[in-house]
Amino acid sequence: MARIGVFICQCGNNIESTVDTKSVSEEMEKVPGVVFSCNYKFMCSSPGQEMLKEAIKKHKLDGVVVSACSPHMHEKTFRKACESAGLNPYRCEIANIREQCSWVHHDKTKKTGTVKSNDLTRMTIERLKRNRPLKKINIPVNKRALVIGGGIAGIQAALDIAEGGREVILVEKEPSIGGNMARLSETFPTMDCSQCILTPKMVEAELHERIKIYTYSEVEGLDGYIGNFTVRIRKKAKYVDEELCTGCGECIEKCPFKASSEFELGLNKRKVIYTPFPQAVPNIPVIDAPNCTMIQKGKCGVCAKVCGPKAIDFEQTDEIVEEKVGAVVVATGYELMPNERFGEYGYGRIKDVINGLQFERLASSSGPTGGEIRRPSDGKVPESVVFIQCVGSRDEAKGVSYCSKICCMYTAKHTMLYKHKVHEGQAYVFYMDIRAGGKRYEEFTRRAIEDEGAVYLRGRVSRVYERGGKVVVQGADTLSASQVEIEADMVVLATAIVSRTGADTLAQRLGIGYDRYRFYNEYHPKLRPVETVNAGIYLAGACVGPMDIPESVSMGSAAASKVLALFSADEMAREPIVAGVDKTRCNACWDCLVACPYSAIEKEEVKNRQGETVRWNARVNEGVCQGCGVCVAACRSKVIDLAGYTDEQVYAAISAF
Amino acid sequence: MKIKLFKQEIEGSSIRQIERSSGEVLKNCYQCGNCSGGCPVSYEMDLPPSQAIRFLQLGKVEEVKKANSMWLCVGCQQCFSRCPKSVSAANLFEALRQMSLRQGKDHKEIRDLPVSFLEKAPQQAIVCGFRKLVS
Amino acid sequence: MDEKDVSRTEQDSKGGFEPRIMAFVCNWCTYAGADLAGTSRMEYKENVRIVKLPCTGRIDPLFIIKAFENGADGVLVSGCHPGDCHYTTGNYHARRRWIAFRSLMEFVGIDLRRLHFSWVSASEALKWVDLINNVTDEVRKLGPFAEYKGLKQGW
Amino acid sequence: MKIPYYPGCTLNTVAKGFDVSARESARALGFEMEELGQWNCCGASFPLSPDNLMGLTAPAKVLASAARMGDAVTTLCSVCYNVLKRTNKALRDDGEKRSVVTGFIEEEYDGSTEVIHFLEVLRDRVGFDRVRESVKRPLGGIRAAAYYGCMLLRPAGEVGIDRHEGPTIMEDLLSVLGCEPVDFPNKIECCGAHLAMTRTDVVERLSGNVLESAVDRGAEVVVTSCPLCQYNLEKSQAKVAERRAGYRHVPVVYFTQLLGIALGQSDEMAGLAENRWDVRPLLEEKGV
Repeated sequence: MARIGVFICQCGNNIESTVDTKSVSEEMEKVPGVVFSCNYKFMCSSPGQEMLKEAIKKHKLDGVVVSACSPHMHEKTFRKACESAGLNPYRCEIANIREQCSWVHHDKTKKTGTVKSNDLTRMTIERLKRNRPLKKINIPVNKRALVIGGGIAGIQAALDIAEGGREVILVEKEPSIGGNMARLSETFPTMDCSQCILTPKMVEAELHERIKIYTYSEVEGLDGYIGNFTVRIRKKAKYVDEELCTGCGECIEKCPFKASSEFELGLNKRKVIYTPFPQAVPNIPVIDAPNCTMIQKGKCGVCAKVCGPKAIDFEQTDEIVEEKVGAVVVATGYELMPNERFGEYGYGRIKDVINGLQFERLASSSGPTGGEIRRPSDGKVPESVVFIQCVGSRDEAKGVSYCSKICCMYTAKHTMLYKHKVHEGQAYVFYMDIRAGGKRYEEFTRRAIEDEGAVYLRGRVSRVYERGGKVVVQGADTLSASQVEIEADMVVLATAIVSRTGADTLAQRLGIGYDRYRFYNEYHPKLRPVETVNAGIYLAGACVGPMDIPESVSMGSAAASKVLALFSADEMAREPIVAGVDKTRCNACWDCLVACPYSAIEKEEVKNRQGETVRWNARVNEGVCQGCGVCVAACRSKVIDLAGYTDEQVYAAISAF
Repeated sequence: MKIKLFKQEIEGSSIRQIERSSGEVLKNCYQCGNCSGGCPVSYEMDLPPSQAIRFLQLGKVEEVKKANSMWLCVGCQQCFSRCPKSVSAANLFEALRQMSLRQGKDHKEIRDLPVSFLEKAPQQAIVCGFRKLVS
Repeated sequence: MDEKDVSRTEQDSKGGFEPRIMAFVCNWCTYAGADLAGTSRMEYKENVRIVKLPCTGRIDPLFIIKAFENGADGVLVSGCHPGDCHYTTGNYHARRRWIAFRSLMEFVGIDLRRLHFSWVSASEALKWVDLINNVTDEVRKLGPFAEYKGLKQGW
Repeated sequence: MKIPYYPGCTLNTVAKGFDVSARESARALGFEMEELGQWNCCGASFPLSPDNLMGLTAPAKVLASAARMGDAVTTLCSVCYNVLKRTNKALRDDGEKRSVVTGFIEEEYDGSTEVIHFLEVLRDRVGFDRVRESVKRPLGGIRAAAYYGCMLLRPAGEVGIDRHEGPTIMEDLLSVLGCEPVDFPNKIECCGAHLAMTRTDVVERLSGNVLESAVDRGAEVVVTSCPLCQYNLEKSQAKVAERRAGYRHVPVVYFTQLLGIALGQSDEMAGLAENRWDVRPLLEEKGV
C-alpha cells in the first residue's frame, strides 16, 4: 500500500479565500493510500518546505502531493525539497488549486472551490500512485563546436568558443571567410574601414590552433542530438591542393580567362582561378570549374604549368567529410533581394542603377574603381546620385512586409562617402521614415543632412528611366506635396535584406524552424533569442532577421557563451520525461518512427547467436527524445509509453474524476 | 492651413461610403507617396493622390471633393500597380466621382463639347468620358 | 454507486444539472493559457477538470472514451495553435487523429456536441474562459450523458 | 481555326483600318475572326467601384453572347480587352455579383469564356514563328516604338498580357515583321485618355511626353493597339512641334496595320489612308 502525504497550501489568502483547505485536507485523509494530510499558510516558504521534508521522514512517505499553485510555478521547488528528504523527485506531484481553481471561481462560500480542489487533489493522488521513480538522464557532451557561416557573426562565435578553450569547425560556402562585411567600405556610425577591423579577425581565426576552417564547403547533413552531433560536410573541389599551395598567386596572374566577380557583384571581372579578394582567408585560390576550359574541354592548363609546388589538381572531386561535434552555431547571414523584380527601377537594364552593396564596392579602396565613385556605364564621376530606400522592404505587394532595418543607416553613410569623395556632388535620398534607433545613429543621419548636405525627400520613387545619358528619377516628396523629377547620373537602391537562398533547405537539414521569409526562428524571440527548438543548435547574425554589425557580433558572442556553458561539464543532465519501447512486443510497423518530430526513434536489429537477423524493433534515442508523446498515441500495439505521462497514470487520473 | 480632427468625421458615414464604394481600406495606406510620384496627372492635381488619401484618412471628405483631383484621374492604375500596400487611388477617386455624380452634380455639360470632337474622336472616348464625368 | 456519485446526485437535485467536463490540454499552450486566466483573476464555470499532458499529440483517443465512461458529460481537447506546437508538429498529429476519431465517435452514437477541440495559446486566457463557458453551457443543454457511465457500472 | 471576335464600337467607325487589317491578317495566317452575332458597346471603362454593378451589365451581355459561339473571345481595342477581361473575372469570382448581373441582363453566363487580346492570339495560338514564316514583305528595319499605354497591362493581376513593367510582346511581334523595335521609357505611361473631352492641355502634355520619349530613342513610327491612344497621339503632335524645333511628325499606326502590310495586304486594306500622319512615305523610303 502506498504511503502518500498530501499538503494543501493556503497561499496566504489566495487559495484560502475561496477554498476551505482544512476541509480538503480532511477529505484527502479518507483516500486509500494517504497516510498524512495537512494544510499550511505558505507551502513554498522555508518553514513549509521543512514541514514537507519532516513529514516525509516521520511518516516514511513514498509519495507527495502538494495542492498549491501551478506546477509551472513551484513544481521544481517541491521536487527539490522531496529529493533532499530522500524521496525520488518524480514521486512528487502538484495539484493546481490556485490558477485553475481558487483564482477563477470566486464563490466566497468556498463551496465550489472546495469541491473542485477535492477532485483535483484526488485525481493527482491517483495519478501519483502510478508514478515510477525516475532518474535524470545524463548525456555525454562532445566538446567541439560547429559554426556554419564565416561572416562576422560566425567568426566572432568561432573565436569566442576557441578562446574559451574548445575546438571549433568553421564551415564557409565561399572560397574565403569574411562574408558580406568584407565587401563593405566603411561602417556606420564610426566610419571605420570595414576591412581594417575585419581582416585581423579573419587572420586570427585562420591562425587559431583550435579553429579548423573548411572554405568552399557546405553542410550536407546533421545527425544526432545535443552534445552528440555528427555533421557531414561537402568540401567542393577547389582543384587546388590546400596542403601544397603556398598562395603565391602565380596561377591567378597567368590564367588567361576571366569571369564576372561574385565578390564585386558583377562590377568587375576576376580570373577563372581566383581568390575572391586580395585579403582572402585562406589565401588559396579555387578554380571556377564551369568557366575553366581545362576542366570543360581539356585545353589550357596554364595554371598547372606555372604552379611551382604543383598544387593544381584537375582531377580533384568533391569530398564528404564527417565531424563529430557537441553544439552547432548557425550564422549563415543574408543576401539582397534580387532587384530584377522591380522593373520600374530598371535594375539590370539600366547600368547606372546599382544596389547598396555594389555602391560599397565602388566606395571601397580595394574595389573595382580603387575607391573612386565612378558610374558603371561610362566610368564618369557622377555629379548627382539618387539613393532610394525601402526597395522591396515594407512592400507587401512586390517585396517583403518587414523593414530591413540597416538601410536608413547605410544610405546615410553612402551619402557621406559620396560627398567625401565627390565634393561637388549632390546626394538625394528618397525615404519613407528614417529609422535611426541605435547608439549615435540619429546623430549620424542628421550629420548626413546638416553637415554633408544630402537632400532628403520624403516619398517613394515611382520609376527610373534613362534619358540622354542621365538616369531620370520620378518620385514624390510628400512633405511639399509635389511630384519630383531628378536627372541624376547614378541611382543606388537600398534593397531589401532577405535570407540566404537555400536557408530553408539548411533549416530542414538541421531540424530548426524558419518563418515565411526563411529567417530562422529563435526558441523564444525575447527570452531565448540565440537558441532554437533543436537543443544544442544556436543562432547568430542576420540569418535570424536583418541586423547590423554590432548586433551580429553580440549575437555571435551570445551563441558562443551558450556553447561554452553547455561544454562546461562532461555530461549534461536532462529531464527523464522520455518515451520507451517494450521491445519484446514491438511489431516494427514504424508508425512511431514516422510520427516522431525529432527523428528520435531508430530501427533496432535483433540478432540470434548465429548473427542472423531475427526481427526488428523500435528504439528511442533518449538523447534526442523531447518527451512529446506523439509516438505513444501513434503506436498501434501500445508498446511505447512516456515516462511521467504513462497511460496508466493518465487513466488513473481519469478514473478519479 | 489648420484642420480640426473629429472622431465622427474620421469614422463618419461618408468615409464608410467611400470605402465601401471603392473597395479600398484607407488605413492600409502608409503615405509613401509612390502614387503621387507615378501618377501621370498628379502635376495638375490640387491634391496629389497620396495627399487626397491623407485627407480621407483624417475624415476630411470635403477637402478632397473641392479639389480637381478626381476629375483628372483617368484610372490608368499606375498608382495601384506600384503601390506597396495595394491601395488603388484610382478606385478611391472613382468612388468620390460616383458620390458626386449620383447626386446629379455633373462635371461636364454635353452641349459644351465641340462638334469636331464629337465627329472625330473615337466613340470610346466619348462613352468613357460620359461615364466618368456626367451623371 | 460509490460515494462520489451519491454526492453528485445530491448536488444535481438542489441546483439542477451541472455537467462535468474533462479537458485534455497540452502543457505549453493551453495549460499556460488557463494559468494566465487564473493570474488575471478571470472567472469561468467550475465544471471543468484538467488533465495535463505534454502535447495534444500524446492524446490517445481512448482517453476520451475513458473520460465518458468515468462520468464526463463533455470532453474538451485543446493545444497550441497549428504551427506553434512546442514539439513542432505534435498538434498536427492530434488534429489528424481527431478528425478520424470524430467520425468514429459519431458512429458509436456520441453526440458530437459533447466533444470539443480548440487551440488556445499561452496568451489566450480570454479564449480559454469563453471556451469553458460555452462548452459548459452547450453540454448543460444536452443533459447528462448516461450511456457510457452505464457501461462501466455494468462491468 | 475560328475565333469569336468582338470589334467594339470604335473599330466599326473611326478605326476601320484596325479592324479590317486584323481580319485580313488572320485570314492570311489561316484562321478566321468570327464577329459576334450580336453585340453592344462594352461601356469603354471598367467600373472602378465594386458596388457599381450597372457598369458590368453591358460587357456581361457581350460575354454572354460570345459564350454562345466558343470558349474564347478576342478583341483588338485595348479598352475593350480591359473591360471584358476584368468583367469576366468579376463574374467568375463573385457569385453574388454574377447572379445580380445575369439576372438583370436575363442571360445565363458563368465567366468561363476566356478573353484574349489579338496579340495573345498571335503569340499563344498562332505562334510568332508561324507569323514570321508568313511574312511576305519584311518591313525593312523601320524603327518602331511599341506603345502599350495602360489598359493592356494594368492591373497586373487581372489583365496583364505581359509583364506590367517592361512588356515586350508587341516588340517581339514587330521584330518578327522586320521592324527594329525601339524601347522607350514612356511606353507604359498614360496618353491622357478621355481627358481629350475636358482637358486637351493634359492630353497634349502626356501624349507629347510619349511621343518625345519615343522620338528621342529614334522611333520612326509609333505602334499602338488602342484607338483612343492613337487619336491622342496623332492630335498632340502639333503641340510637340510647337515646343520642339525641327520636330518631324511621326505616324501612329495600329500594330495590325504593320502586320497586314508585312503579310502582303494592300495599303487600302490596311487602312493606311485613315492615319493622320501617313506611314506610306516611310515604307517607301525603307523599300517596303
